[in-house]
Amino acid sequence: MTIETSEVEELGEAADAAVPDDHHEEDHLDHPTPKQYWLIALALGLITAVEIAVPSIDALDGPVGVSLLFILGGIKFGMVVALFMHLKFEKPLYKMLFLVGLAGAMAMFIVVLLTFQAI
Amino acid sequence: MTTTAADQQIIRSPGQRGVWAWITTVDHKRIGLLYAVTAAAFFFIGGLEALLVRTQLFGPDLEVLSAAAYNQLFTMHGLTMVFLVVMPIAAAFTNYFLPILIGARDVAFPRLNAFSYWLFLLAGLLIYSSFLLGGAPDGAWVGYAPLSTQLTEVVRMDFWSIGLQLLGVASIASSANFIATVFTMRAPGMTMLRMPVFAWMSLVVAFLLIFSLPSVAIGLFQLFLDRNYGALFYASAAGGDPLLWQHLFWIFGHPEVYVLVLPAMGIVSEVLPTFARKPLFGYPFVVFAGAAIGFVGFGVWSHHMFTSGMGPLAEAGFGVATMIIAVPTGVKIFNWIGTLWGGKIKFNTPMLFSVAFIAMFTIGGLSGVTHAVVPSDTQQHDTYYVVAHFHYVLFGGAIFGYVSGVYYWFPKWTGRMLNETLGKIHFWLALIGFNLTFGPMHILGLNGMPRRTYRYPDGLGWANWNAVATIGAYIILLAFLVFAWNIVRSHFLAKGERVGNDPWDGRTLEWTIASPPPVHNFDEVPVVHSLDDFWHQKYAEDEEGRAVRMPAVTGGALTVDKKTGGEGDDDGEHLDIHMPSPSYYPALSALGIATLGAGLIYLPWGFFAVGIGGAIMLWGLFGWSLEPVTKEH
Amino acid sequence: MAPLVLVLAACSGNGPQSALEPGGPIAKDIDGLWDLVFWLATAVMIFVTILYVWAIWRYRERAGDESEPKQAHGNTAIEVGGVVFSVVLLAIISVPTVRGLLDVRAIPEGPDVLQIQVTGHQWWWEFEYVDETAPDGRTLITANELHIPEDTRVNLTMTSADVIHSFWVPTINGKRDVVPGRSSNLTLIADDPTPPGEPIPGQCAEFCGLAHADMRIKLHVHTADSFAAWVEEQLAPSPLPAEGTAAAAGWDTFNAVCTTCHQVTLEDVEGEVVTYGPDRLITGGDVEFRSSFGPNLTHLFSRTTFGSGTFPLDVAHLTQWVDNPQALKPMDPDRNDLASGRVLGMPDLGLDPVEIAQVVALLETWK
Amino acid sequence: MTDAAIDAAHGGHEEHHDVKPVRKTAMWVFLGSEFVFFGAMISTFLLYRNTTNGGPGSEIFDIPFTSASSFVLLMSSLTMVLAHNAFENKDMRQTRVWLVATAFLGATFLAGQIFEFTEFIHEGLTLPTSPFGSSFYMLTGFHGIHVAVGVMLLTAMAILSLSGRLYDDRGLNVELVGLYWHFVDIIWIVIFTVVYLLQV
Repeated sequence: MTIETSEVEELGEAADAAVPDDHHEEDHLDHPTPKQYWLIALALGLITAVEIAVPSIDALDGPVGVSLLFILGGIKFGMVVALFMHLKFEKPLYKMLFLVGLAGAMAMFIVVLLTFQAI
Repeated sequence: MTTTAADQQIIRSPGQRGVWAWITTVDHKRIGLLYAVTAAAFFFIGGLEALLVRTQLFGPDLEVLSAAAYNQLFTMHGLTMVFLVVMPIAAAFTNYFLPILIGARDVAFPRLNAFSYWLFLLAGLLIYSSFLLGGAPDGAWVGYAPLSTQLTEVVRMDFWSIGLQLLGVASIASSANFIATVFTMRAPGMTMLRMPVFAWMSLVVAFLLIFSLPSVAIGLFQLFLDRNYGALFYASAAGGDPLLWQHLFWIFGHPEVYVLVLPAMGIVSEVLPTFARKPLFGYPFVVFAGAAIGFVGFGVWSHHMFTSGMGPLAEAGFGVATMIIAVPTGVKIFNWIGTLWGGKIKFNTPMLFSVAFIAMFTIGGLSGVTHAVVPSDTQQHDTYYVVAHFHYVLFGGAIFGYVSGVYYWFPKWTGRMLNETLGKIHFWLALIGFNLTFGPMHILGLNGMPRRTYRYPDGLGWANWNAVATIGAYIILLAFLVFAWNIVRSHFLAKGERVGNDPWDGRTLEWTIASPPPVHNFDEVPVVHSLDDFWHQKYAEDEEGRAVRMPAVTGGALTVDKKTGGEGDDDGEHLDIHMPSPSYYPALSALGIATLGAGLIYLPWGFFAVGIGGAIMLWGLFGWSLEPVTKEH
Repeated sequence: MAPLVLVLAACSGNGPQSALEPGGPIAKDIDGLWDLVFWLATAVMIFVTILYVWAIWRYRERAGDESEPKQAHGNTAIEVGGVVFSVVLLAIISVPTVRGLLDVRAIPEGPDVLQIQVTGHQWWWEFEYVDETAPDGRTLITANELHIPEDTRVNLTMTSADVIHSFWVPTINGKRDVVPGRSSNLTLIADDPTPPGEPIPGQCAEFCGLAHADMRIKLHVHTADSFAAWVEEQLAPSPLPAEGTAAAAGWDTFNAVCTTCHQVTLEDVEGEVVTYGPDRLITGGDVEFRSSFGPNLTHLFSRTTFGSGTFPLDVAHLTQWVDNPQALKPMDPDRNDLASGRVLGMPDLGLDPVEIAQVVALLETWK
Repeated sequence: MTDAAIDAAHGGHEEHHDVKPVRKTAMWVFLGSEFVFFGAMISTFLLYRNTTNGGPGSEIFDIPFTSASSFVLLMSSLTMVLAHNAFENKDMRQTRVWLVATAFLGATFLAGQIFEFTEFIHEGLTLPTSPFGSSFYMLTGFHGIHVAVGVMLLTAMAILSLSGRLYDDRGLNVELVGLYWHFVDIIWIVIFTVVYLLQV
């Protein structure tokens, strides 16, 4: 997954922003406070509790439960990445690096599993 | 080089001599040269293997080599040329020139860079030590399971899996390094779209490696566990599926092809404008096309598996995706022709190789399109037609491109030119030998000759073309002996013509600095105003758009006259540049990891080596993270 | 380069294992597709070559010319045009590609389809004609030489007993991998019968280890009548040799040594039919394949070759083979492990010359 | 690792720049590539999820137990981010406390994993049992190795902080190790969902 052609301009800007010359202090902007971190952790714990409950609820058997688990897992994933890893507040370059890896790996391996008729 | 004054200021003394200086170097230029020399050595070994293979195939049913020896030699030829020659020669150019081309003094992580080299070298030596330890890997470079997991009591394929794993670690480290370098170390004004195409292609390659190598790493771990710990990933009797390996391998293996060829395309994109005395035609399109080739290259891996039974839907999808690759490739070719169009082309040796690159690569590209036609590919797959195709891409393509780069940048490396006459002899021998060797293989493949066969019977119409191909291979040997002599003569016998900074009237930043460059590359970090900045310092355009030479400007690095050369632009009076100090920890860490890997091959008693290697590795890594980057005064 | 390739292609005799000499409708379709792509690629090549050579020739540096060239930076219209042009060309070949792909991959069905199960072994082929049964229920099993009737759809269902192989007879169809644990299909349709003793050659196309080069295939195409005769002949058992002959002495050795791996179906003087040798089942996906460890030797001397189509079947070669098989074909029998089903070739049996002659005499009786 | 390289790029006499982008860029690149690494293992597991070769399958999972250890790992992300926060506020004592807490939670998770593996081996699921077993142990094992490396890094940092050698501009710094640690956590979020909860 290299850079999509249409993204190159954007990427250039992102990269330029990363040149140490520019005195970006954005690292320290808008981070959550410790109190907020505790609240985020609480939310993560609650979502986990719901996740654990899902397989034991008969009404949620089959595709509904599966999608629910994926959605809940996705929310947890996103919260940790965006807030604990601060990616929400980071330079577009880092977002690009991370998301290209994530999306690329998912796309490739979903195709692999499709060729095995495994999903 | 008159850097004496600067030497006293620069803490890491460039005057260090001897082996120790090379082992501890963290200078990207020295590391680049190490890559180049190592790759050259492996190139001759890999070439020798190819010659033995070709000799065996000279006629029907010859008995030059046994089947066992043949299988080891063709496997090692493939492994060597891909992982120990073309990748490192690309790494050599990238190491040496990427920082200079973007106006940096070194890569982002100089010690990590040294670590990558040493791990690469030790992994290569580890793989080759198998020849002395009971036989080299013999399962082809792709190591298809379950053939590669079949004989667990024979360690040959363990050398292959561990060696590749180590090479992968080295490549991931250097790729992360190059990506960080490009994104954070560019000189002021060097925007992404002012970067030379070679720098762009290096960036694309680094992305390709970083996102493809982990896939084969997992595959190799699985093979290793199957072979040594009874895991069942590829054991069909237990429900394992051998096709999984092919997916994990080719998710890496196909981008790998672009890893091998894109830097060569970058070099050609630097050489053509220089010798046509025109800017690269359609620079943004060439850059986008390179990135697009890399991007689409991740979606076509299964075209190596058209006969394996994935189902028609997947085959159709991957076939069409493969055809799409032809579009950006075509864009590149037409822009290169556009660069030549209306130029004033000087046919020096670097240019000859670049021109041949385009022609040979076009043939390889077009035969590649025929593979995308799935039914047709079921005839061509695993035949000499494929062998012909990828040699047109990787030899007539990549290697010609890198040879072009050697002739082009040799004066920058050594301060001396390579001999033009010898260069032209090399070129014509290489071109003729190459086409004699690989041209007939198209016909052999279409006429039904499978690859990886140690002998063939008479009566199938293959004998004559095989003989021609073998003769061609010896001509290639001759060509590269001339090349080697040219390098020895010019540099080691000091008979090459001495040149200044800018022998070719170049366009990019490397020609603004001394040949060879000082340790810190730039006395003053350049401020870049445009693509081909150096050219625009030297030439303006008149109303018709023709280049007009400007009077030499004074001041800084740009007081360079192409006739006299600016030897010693380094006045270094008040330089206070801190380059990173030499360190033996990267080499030590690499040694530890390689020892650990070697131990894994000979389990269980290899645990001894695993322990020692692990201890050395930890020592190296701790020393590395605790030592200061530059020595205190 | 393109003209050179063309000339090379034109003046080469293609040979009996060439994809360019199709002998059946499927190979002809593939060849037609190849022709389309080849000529399109050649046209592109010629076009590019003309542009390229012209640019190189016209714009070379000439002595005495001190002028500098115009600094053209690019032309978006040309770029877009080039992209559109190449996309159109690719669309032209992608349509027949997909259509041809579906044709090639279609598995033939119907009562007139000849069903053959193929098992790839290191390094030989085993063929079972599942619908051709003897009165006692035996199916027809043979090795390395495949016999099919002309103008008939033949469906190969294939798997492997060990590593990945690939079944390939280029003049009839493209190749298809033979993967352990999976079954794959390949359709064969041949236009014309082959002359007796001149089968169509093919071979394994996926690297499968030591003797990959010697894992060859011979395809005999019959008329309907001669195919029926061949089936009848093959289904009949070979004779158990009469007492007191050299062949009978050979049978004692054979039964003691060779039946460890090889199957043979024999009829004794009382008319009792017995199949000697190992019988095992290999699963390939959902399909089960009957197999043994070495080629079935019933009617061995009805074949033209042995050693997987590598050596002519005559007494001299066979004697050499029984004496020391690895001298003829590279194999690794020291690592055979029949218990786990791993067979890497025929071992040196350690027979003395008399025994060898007796065994060969026996084999000669199995015509 | 290389402030010198940055220095080098700008000449030593220029002002000292923020050096983090170099390292952070490399770290995000590394994490991006780790997705392919784990993606390959997760898809292998999905492929072999039901290939039990006659051995035990996913029915032997002890969901309540694994839920507890998942929760432990999730909370270690909280302590990690608090450590980073304290470090940003130059509160070394707090930083050390949270680093040690994170390492402790990580070690607890590892202990749980070792216990789980032991149980599974008792129930007859080993690496050579089945493709299911092979892919399960490989996936969770490699994740465990990542956690173990993280615990080692956290411990090393806690020790370094005692002598006041916990710098912002070293390869081994709180922010980078934090990124790595959170990454290991999000991979576990995926593994927990895909491997344990999705027992179809």
